[in-house]
Amino acid sequence: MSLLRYSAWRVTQALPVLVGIIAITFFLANQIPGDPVEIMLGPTPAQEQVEAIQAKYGLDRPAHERFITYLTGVATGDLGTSIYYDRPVLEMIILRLPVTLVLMLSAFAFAIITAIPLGVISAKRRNEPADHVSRIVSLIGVSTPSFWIGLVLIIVFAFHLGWFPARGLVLPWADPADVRGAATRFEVLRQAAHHLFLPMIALGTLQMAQITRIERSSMVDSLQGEYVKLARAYGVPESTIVRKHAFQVAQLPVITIVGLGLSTALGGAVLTETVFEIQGMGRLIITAINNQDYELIMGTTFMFGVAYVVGVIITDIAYAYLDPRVTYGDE
Amino acid sequence: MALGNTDTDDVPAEGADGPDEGAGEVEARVGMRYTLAQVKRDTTARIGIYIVGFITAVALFASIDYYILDYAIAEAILYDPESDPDTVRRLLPPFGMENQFGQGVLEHPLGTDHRGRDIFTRLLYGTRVAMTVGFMATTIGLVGGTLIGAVSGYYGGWIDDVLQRATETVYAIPFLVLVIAFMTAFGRDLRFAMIGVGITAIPVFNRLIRSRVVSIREEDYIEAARAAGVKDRNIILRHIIPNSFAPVLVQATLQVGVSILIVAGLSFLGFGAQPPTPSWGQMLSVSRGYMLPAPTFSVWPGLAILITVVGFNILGDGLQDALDPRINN
Amino acid sequence: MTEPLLSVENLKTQFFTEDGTVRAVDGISFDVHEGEIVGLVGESGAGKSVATSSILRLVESPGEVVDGEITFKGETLFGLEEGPDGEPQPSEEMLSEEEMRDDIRGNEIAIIFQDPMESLNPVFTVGGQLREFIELNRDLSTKEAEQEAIDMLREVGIPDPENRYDEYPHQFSGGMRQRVLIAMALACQPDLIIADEPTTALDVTVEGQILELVEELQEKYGTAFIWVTHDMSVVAEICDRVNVMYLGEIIEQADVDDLFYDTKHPYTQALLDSMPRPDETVEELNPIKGVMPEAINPPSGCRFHSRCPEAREVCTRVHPEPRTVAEGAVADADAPTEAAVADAATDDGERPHTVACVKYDAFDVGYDSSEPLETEATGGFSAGLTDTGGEADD
Amino acid sequence: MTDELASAGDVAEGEPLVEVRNLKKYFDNDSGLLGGVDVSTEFPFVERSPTHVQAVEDVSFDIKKGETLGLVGESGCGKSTLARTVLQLLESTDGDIYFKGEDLTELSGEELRTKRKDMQMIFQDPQSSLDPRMKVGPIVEEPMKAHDMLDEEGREERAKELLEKVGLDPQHYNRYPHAFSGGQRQRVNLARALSVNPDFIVCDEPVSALDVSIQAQVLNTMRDLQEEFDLTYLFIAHDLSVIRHISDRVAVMYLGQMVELADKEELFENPSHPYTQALLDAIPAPDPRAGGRTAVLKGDVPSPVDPPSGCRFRTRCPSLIQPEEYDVDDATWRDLVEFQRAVKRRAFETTNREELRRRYFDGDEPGGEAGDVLSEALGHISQEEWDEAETLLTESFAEQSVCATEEPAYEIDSQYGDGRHYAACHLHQGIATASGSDAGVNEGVTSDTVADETAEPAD
Repeated sequence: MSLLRYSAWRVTQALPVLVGIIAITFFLANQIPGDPVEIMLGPTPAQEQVEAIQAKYGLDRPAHERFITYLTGVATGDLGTSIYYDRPVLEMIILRLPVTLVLMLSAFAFAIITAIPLGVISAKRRNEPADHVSRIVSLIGVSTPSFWIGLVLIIVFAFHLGWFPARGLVLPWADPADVRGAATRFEVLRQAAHHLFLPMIALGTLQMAQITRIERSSMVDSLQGEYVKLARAYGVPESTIVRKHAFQVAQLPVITIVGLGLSTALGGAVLTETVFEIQGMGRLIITAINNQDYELIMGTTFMFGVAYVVGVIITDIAYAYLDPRVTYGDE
Repeated sequence: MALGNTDTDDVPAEGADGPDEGAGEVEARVGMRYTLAQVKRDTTARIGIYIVGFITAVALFASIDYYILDYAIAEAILYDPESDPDTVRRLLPPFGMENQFGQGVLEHPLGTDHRGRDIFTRLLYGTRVAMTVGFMATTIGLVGGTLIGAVSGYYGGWIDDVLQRATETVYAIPFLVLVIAFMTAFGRDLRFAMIGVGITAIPVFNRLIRSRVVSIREEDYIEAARAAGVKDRNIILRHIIPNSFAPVLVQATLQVGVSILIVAGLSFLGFGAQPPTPSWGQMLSVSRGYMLPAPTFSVWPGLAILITVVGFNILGDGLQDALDPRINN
Repeated sequence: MTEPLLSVENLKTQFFTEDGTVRAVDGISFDVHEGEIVGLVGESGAGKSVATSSILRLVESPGEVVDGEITFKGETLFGLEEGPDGEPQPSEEMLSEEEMRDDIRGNEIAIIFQDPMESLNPVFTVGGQLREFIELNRDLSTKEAEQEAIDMLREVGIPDPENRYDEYPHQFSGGMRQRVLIAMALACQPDLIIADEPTTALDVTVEGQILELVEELQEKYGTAFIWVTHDMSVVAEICDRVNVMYLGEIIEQADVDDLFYDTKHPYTQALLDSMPRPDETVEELNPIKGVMPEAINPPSGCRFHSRCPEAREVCTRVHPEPRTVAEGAVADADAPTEAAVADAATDDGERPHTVACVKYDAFDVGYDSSEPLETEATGGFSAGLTDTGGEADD
Repeated sequence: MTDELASAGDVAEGEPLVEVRNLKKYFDNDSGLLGGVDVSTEFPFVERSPTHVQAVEDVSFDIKKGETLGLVGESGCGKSTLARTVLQLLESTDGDIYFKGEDLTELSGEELRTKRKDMQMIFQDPQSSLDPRMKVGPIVEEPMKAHDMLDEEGREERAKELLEKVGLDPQHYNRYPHAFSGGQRQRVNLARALSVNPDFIVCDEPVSALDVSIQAQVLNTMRDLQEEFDLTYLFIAHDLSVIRHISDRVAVMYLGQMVELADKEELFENPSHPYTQALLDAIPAPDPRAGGRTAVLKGDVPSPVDPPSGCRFRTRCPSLIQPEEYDVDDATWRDLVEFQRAVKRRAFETTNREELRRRYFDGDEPGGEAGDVLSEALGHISQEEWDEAETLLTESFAEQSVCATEEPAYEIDSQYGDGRHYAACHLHQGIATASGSDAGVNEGVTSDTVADETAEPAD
């Protein structure tokens, strides 16, 4: 199987999961007590008004019919209309999704860039001081709530030291005209990085810690592989062994963990966006829930699911790329 | 540092070669007694036990004080302006407290919150919520995940496929979003938080149990039991479950920590324990409004969460080392 | 006689574990001459593999070479001298770690491991791995090394080597992978190849292919081999000279024909008697009684005495060092004349036949007058089978 | 104890206890909801292409009461699968298995479970065949418990007795398996299998994980027990020495099929299938003065997903039979076959006709029809058209042979003893006493037992 066909095959496999996500959110949204119409029109609306609204959003029809309608809608790219904002859900998401993606990607970049060296050093210098430090860092990393890290960072770096802003985010591709205090593209980028720094660390710490742990144990295993012994027996320098022979094999479990970490990180984004008052997908879904805006709830949850599934497929393909056994295996 | 000696997982079976390598070494150490002895020998695991034991004791104390004594002890020790002076007075004599009205024996060691309540007391009470939710959610995840994983792994085929797609779907929705949606649908109270977090733990245990079952099912001793004519039910009860126990125990320990983190996050967003029930996440949520004037207000509940979760994590790591069949002295 | 290629003197390797010191290799000595195949044979736990990794100084923690001297073509691979504080320290002549890596491992001494499935890195192409080792150990450019790798693959019988060069290990069968490992060893043009149970994991027909190939290539390149195995049949087929190991010691050392036809040590004899044979129907097997004791706590005196059918009281006290009991060609009283005839045919009749067993006159410790011992081996059918590893648990 | 254990079976000594007829076992490569679904580049972009491994293909044989039938073959030849299928631990794809006359393939789950009392199994890996979390006593008692034998005390007593019988100390009843060495664990396995007093035990490579000296101990014990408890063994091994020692009759498997079956002495002294011959030739003997091997089998075993037609061994067979349409001498024919296989394996790189002629045909190309084909193929090769050359040679030579067109199954005369000798090789076409190809019954063969009506292996 070629890599391309393998990828296509993975995408096909993901479809049932997406339908499942819609089913779950549809069911949950349906369960939400309270009448959205009431929220829109106040406690004593006129009967005609209610009926008009219900007809507009299809609320007068039975649940299974609405589910089918919704499903076909999703298939054609229509996620419905937000009751509260009275705007298409998709439009709202397109507005907010990039913010969350920027946050997520930078957090993962931070996590991977710090975790891999930490894990490798830890494995190579097992039971030496460097290893202990790295293990304590990762232990604390997996044990600390991300939002608390955010709060502490804000107190220290924003309030006391004043190095970074405490709230908000600037998108790197924003129009300089819309960004206060920025006249040039470079200024915008600088501000974006400036704003991004604290939330990135708050969100990325957990991932960093998890990846360090798995990188360490995976490297330890790999360094004991028979092929490493063989390389030593053929006089390959220790640095090459670590960098090449042991390293690539050791990345396979790491990739899996990165893929699984996406779900946690997306959830963490909700908290990070709250702490840093960033208007991303996380805030959107909290607002939607508070307003019982169930079209929006379904839409955003679905997008979270899509983001996760896409991420997992990418990691799967990366795995297949690194491990020849996956794609050539069934020949 | 204590982390030092946890790392015995990879001493290779040297000194032996040939087909019968290291007979009697791999899988050599079994049985509850051995496990406990091993855990006790492991410094890291011991620290984990102390932390978890301490937090559990505090949680028990807080529960007794809450349900049976109606806050009496806490208030006797630490003054709380919102408490009812009568209760305090009623309970004072047996405890031999000198103070007559309201004032606790200790000043506020960690200060008071925005409403003048003692932070230390509220932290102590927070353990109750954290531990209850942690244990209950883990139990729900464990039971649900074990059932699904065992059925899935043992029967295989389309049952496996359907169940695995379903749990994958649950996993695909970020934990926090799923629990929030769940609580919005069913009610913003602690019970639903527990159930919600429990549901998110199901895929984790399912994945673990299923892979265990699938690999144990291939072991020769399972086939030997089948060849001997042992009933399926007995094979599951007597061979598969006992042999899956170790990694599940480790995961469950870690999962308590994870659940505590998730519930703290929920409370922070206003979906966890509702006021006035003290919970760490909710304290953090409130503290956001006072970050400038009272930064320490944010620090204490966070540290409480950190220490508790660290406790569970190192206990889990220690157990893993102790139960690892690869350990070979 | 010429200088040996490799000379191992009194090598001791120990593992320092929580339960105590495991003396995996306990004072073994043997030589390997140019172009010969020397067998290192023994059952599991005999210390064969540890001995070979000690030669390349590749013993991993908690193991350590603690004593002995290893010389290879005049260079000291391992040697100790007394330090200023009286403690032994690495001698001056001993090669540094860098020298071992750059000049010895791969270039001069190559190794083939037992498990061809695990020895190749799964994420790199077979050719790439081969090329890397060639580049490292011979002064060839990448291009030349690649050509050499392809030629070598063809040489060891890999069909269609140009295309298979770019394939991954999982696309090769077990036998083919073992061929790749042989190609790897040969391509570096070493003078000595250590083959650690290279055919144990393979099927008989594949084993046959590999043995045939090795014999052919050995003739062509004249490389010396240390062939580690537990299989006496393989020894008989491929080795020139054999060292029999038991519990970390070499208990018998002889030319292959002497070993089989003029067997001296009771253990070697027992091993041969316990084997079923493919070429004749053996009605009754004579197993060696009991199990091998643990290396952590070996029996006193002769380590084999607890299982030896000829053990006497003196065997529990006296620890025999290997001694020459017969020059290669000397026909002993219990050696059939045909052995002597065959010996004459072997090229080197001068190599001594050494044995570590006190029953021979060379030891003169009063074996004959000693009381026969009641051991497991002299007991009944089930005796002794109970007295084993389980003890550690109580 | 011996009385209690005396065989309760209704099959007389020497009668077939187990009769396997045309047994097939296929494995699906893909399973599950989306298994076997593949993405394609054409509409509808998804296709289902299930493949299966033909692990056991049409195997028939008997196992007589009280004997040891050795089953030998290389890894992946299907011997373990066959053993498990005979015991119905794996569901058979097709064929029948009669145990004491009852067809196991038609029994329901519970009926089969009850039947397991009479047929037990011993596994290869002494490490993993005992539950590490169970003590030895309960392990031995488990089968008795499953079949409601005796009461608690009786079971314990019997377990201890059995431990002693297999050469262990009954005091070890309360120990965990890890406290035992490999050989001892294999003895525990024996005790467990014996606990329910079975008639038939399948031994799947029971000694191959053990050291030589321990191997002999276990083999001796197994023999003693067979005598004492009147057991019938199906003994699987890849080691011909062990097979020669323990078996009464020996069956040889190659790529899922049985290629030869005969009495031990007959099989080892008069091997009649080229594969058996190659196998025997390949094993080294513990004797430095033994002659070297004559010819080594080349190439790898083909994939069981798409096995060769006719005789499955034909792609590696040194004695491939010449098709009738060619008329070259035997030596030239062997050269042609050799060359065809060399092309298939791309074993050489030169395209020089002269050199190839020298290397494979002593400088002399054969004439006639075969020569024409060869000439054309050499032409292709000089053009670097490897695939064309391969196809041409394979289609003209290898696939024209009777070995490729017909499945062989013959009975030949035994030269040692008077047992039957089955050899699935077309070389015996002319001299065979009976052709097994019409399956089922054939009575033209003498046998010890007059009542022996069922056939020896046949397809």
